Amino acid sequence: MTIFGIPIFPEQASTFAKDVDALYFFILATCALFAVGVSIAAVFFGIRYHKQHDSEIGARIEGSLPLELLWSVIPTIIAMVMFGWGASVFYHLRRPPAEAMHIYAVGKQWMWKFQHLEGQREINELHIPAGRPIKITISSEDVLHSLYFPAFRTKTDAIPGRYTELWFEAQKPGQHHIFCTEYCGTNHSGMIGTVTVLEETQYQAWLQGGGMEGTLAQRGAKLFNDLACSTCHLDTGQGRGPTLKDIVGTTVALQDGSSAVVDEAYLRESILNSQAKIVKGFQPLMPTFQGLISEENLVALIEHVKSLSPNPTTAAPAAMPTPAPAGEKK
Amino acid sequence: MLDKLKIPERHYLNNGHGLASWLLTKDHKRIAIMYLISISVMFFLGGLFAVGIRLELATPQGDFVQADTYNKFFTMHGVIMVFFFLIPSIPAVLGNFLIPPMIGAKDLAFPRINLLSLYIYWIGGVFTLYAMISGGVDTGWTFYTPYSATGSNTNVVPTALGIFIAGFSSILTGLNFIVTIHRMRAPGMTWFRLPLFVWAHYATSLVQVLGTPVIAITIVMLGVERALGFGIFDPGRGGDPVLFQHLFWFYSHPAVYIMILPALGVMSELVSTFTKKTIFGYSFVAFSSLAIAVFGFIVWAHHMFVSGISTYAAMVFSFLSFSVAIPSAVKVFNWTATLYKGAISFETPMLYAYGFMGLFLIGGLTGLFLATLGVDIHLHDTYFVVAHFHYIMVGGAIMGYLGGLHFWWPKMTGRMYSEFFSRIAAILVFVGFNLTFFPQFVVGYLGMPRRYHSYPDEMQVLNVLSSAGASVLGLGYLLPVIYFLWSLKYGQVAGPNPWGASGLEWQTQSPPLTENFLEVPVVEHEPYEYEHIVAKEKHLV
Amino acid sequence: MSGHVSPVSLYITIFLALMVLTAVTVGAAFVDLGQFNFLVAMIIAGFKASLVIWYFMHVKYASKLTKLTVATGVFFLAILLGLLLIDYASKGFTSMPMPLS
Amino acid sequence: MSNAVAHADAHGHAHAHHPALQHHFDTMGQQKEAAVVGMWVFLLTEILFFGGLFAAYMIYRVWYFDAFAEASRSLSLFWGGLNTAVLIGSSLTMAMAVRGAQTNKRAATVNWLILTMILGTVFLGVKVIEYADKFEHHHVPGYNFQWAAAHEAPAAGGEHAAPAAEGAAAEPHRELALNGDQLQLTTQIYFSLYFTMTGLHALHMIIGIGIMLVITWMAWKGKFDAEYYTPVEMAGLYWHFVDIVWIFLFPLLYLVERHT
Repeated sequence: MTIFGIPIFPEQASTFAKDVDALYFFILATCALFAVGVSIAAVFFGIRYHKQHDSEIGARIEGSLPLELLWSVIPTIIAMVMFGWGASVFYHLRRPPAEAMHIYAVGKQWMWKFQHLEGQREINELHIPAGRPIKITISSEDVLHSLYFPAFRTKTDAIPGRYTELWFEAQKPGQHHIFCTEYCGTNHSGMIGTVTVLEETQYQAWLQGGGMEGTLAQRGAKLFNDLACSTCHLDTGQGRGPTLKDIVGTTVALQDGSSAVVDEAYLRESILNSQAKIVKGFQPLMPTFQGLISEENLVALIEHVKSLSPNPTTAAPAAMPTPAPAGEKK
Repeated sequence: MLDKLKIPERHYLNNGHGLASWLLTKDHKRIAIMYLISISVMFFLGGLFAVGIRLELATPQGDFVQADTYNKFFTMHGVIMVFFFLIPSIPAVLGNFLIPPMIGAKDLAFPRINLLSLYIYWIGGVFTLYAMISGGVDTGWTFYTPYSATGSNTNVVPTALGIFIAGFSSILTGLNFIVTIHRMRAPGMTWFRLPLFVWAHYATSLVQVLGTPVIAITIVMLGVERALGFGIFDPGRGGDPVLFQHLFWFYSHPAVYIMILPALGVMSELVSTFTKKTIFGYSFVAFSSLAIAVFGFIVWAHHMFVSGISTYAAMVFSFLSFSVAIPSAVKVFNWTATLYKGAISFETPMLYAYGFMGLFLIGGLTGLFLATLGVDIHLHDTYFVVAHFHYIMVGGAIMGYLGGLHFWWPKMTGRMYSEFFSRIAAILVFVGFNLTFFPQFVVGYLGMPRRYHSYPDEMQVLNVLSSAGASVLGLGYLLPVIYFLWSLKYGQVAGPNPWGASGLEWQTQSPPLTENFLEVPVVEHEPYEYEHIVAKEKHLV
Repeated sequence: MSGHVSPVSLYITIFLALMVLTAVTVGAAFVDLGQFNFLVAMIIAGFKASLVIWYFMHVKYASKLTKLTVATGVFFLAILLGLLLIDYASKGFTSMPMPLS
Repeated sequence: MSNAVAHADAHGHAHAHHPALQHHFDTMGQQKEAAVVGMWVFLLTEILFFGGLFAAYMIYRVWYFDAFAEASRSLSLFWGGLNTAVLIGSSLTMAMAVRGAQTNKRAATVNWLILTMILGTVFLGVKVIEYADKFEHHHVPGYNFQWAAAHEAPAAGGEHAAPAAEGAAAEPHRELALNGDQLQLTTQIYFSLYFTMTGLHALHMIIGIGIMLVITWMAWKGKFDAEYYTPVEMAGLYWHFVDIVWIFLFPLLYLVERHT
């Protein structure tokens, strides 16, 4: 729902979103009733009993027990109604149906890694079928995170060393936000993504590795961002990974003292098995992408890195204009 | 009637001059003035970080500062505002100054401990400022492990030490008030003749004394884990980060009642004085303060509904959390009932009182959303929560603090401030506050998470509205500094009782003597009786 | 005016009682009571603590307010431990899944 | 805290009241009562301060009972028991010191106070011995903590002559639910709590002995009499509290499971 183009209410994308919103509006209505009632009473008394002359004093009213009981008991009853309704919605939110489709999510400092049972793995991206309940089992590799789908009205913390879970059922196709809502360090606000709800048939097609559009290097650039490589490999080199600007063809010193020429084989190995050759002065933080990206995505990524070195000392001249700087946000 | 009044020759301000007479004073009033200056400095420091936050959030990409600088901004904003402004503000300034004269005592029970509390506050402040200057800390004011123990490489230990030390300042103030209120009331001052300001501070002191030690030990455990490599909360060695949250919130939820209860006490005084009428349901309002203090200790896990506590525990804490809402509602209803058939006048303190009632009402009621389990799953750690607690702390505690300051300024300094500018400031604060924080409710329900320096584009308009409101609010806070300082020199002489108030502190000269009363007062009247006040004024004039 | 002066004999008996109770608690630890070891140890420790509070710290002769203060401390400690247990017990005290299990 | 430091200010008041009566109190009774209540409110905060540690101990003891049992067995029951006796003794001597001040016997007060301080120092000495033993066995978390070594110790136990009383790995154990690697991790939680609890307790002992030094000096200067002995009583209350903390720490840390 939007006013003058400004969204003021989130989409109800999951089945229980409307239950949460109904409860929200009930509480909103009762609170508005109380707030308006008290405000009107206060303003009216303020005007009606305004002090006429200086030494006037108010009437001597000590209090009244029935009135006190009235505005203690009634709020208690309303509070119990709110509690009961809230508890039932919560109970529904926290009990995933047995036949729910299972997805694993792992929070790692500043990216969400989703693992489908069929083997497909995604970073900061989640493709799910509409109309089927989905249970996500969440854990964390380092600090506390919290997987939050505003459009589905549900979130759960990711605790290192323990599994927590949430479930939802998306009603119709669409794209919605994924946020991390438990403060987790420098790039906490970059730990976001989009969940794409697809029709059942589209989802099956996607599972088989759907096609991508645009030139190889441009697709590589998009993948470079989607897979959150940009969060560590900054052009300035200050990131947690080495800069990838103008490195093709050069030799880099490695942690174990040896050195290696940066060519396609080196790039391919560093992506698939990132622990093999660690550049001197960097931590072995990079996740391995083995089985995470298909062959053509791998080639697209390598093309993108090559396009970052417009005049490589050895390899073939790059034809592509350098894409937008790697660090921009989606 | 105030024409030919003069500042009395002898009072606590000119009873001894020079730095030593201030730094080594045992007079609770001078300690209160030093606290006033210290927390005002801390308030504007915290405010600067708030300005940084609002500027950063004016644009979706968040390009005013880098991500980690922004993280340090909101962490320092939180730490300074919570531990160095809100918790000490009303108890240490107004409570310190007014509780002895209100109950007819010469001073607090332990004057030297009162001074020690001030020095401990300063030392804690120095530690936190050192941490701020030498690189800041970026864990958020909640210091959740494992990020604060192993993840962050910023000054966590110095800041934690600063808060640990400042906690003792809060404990000592609470201890002083409890013993004073129990053992040093003037003859005739029974418990049910105590002003409600004193009841509220008694309840606050209970919370300060019972809650603060638990965060002290939590900080010790965090410091020991981070500095010495111990493994109490370390998940790698089987520790439980959720246990840290339990121990942290066991203090930090009652801490929000340390911040709001004194303001509720100030409110009862303002509403009664400016309606010239006794408080409606005195004993209910008094006991509601105690109820808030005690219930505050059994509700803490409503901050942890999504952080891995069991479904059963979430339901128990959600049920208990509603028990705290009832006493707050009772207070608001009793204030409204006090207005009925009163002789209401709208001087500045009353404007702040009206503003407080409106904002505290919204703040309190939005708490119901967060206590309700079904909605809290969606709202936890979003800007809805930020708006809720700012409505309570800024709309409640700061409006109450400013209302109290404007009400007792003539008693503390003997001079009146300019009524015109102070009314403008009150309205500015009210309008600026609502413009700043109401949009945050909406953007919160949209799902904008807390502590984000960049957000999706569609949420920009609401954030820009909020940033605009923040500048109006900032201006509203600057004005009082100006006309208060101006009033010290040029303010009209206030005389003992400019507002015709009924408290015992209004029956001595202003500014009061060092020993508050020439001879120990004997109390015969009920707390809020204005009949004999007016009679005395007629006899005076 | 001065507080209650207890006879030296009272102090000696309390001291001996504490020493005996220490021996008892050590002895009890060597007896396999299963679940109740912890409970027995805490009951003995609690009893020893109340002896010290009641007689050594003169709370027996102190004002009602002092007694109330002692009770408040214990009550709020019970709130902390009790409500904490509500969460951990309802999770069946399952510990963190050990990485190497 | 220093509120137990003597209330008697140097310049005695001229009027008939006892020199130690503060200006803002009406009678000595009111002043002493305020001091007692104030001290107990402070001890309230100490109860909750150590309460936070007990809460953490309670949860982890249930979670990793075997680690706690094994680690607790590695503590020497002899030193623990001796320390408990020493501290209960110092409680007695402290009570006698307060009684001495109440009955206006200056020499007795000073002697009992000195005896209390001696016992307190003995307690700290025993703690130093125990800590040294922990460092020697690498049982200090964060300081190359090795638990597994203690298991192999029976085999290699012969040659390194650990003091006989140190029963780390001698007795036979029952079947454990946690294997060696898990013990290496979870016993670190026990020892983290052990060092935090006993370390804080020892720090409170040191503060207590510091306070008693000041009180002894004041008693020696004859500042106390039957009418005004509040500082001695406050030091007594503080000391008895520190003893009560140890009364709970001893069974919690040393007697987790001694009966296998």
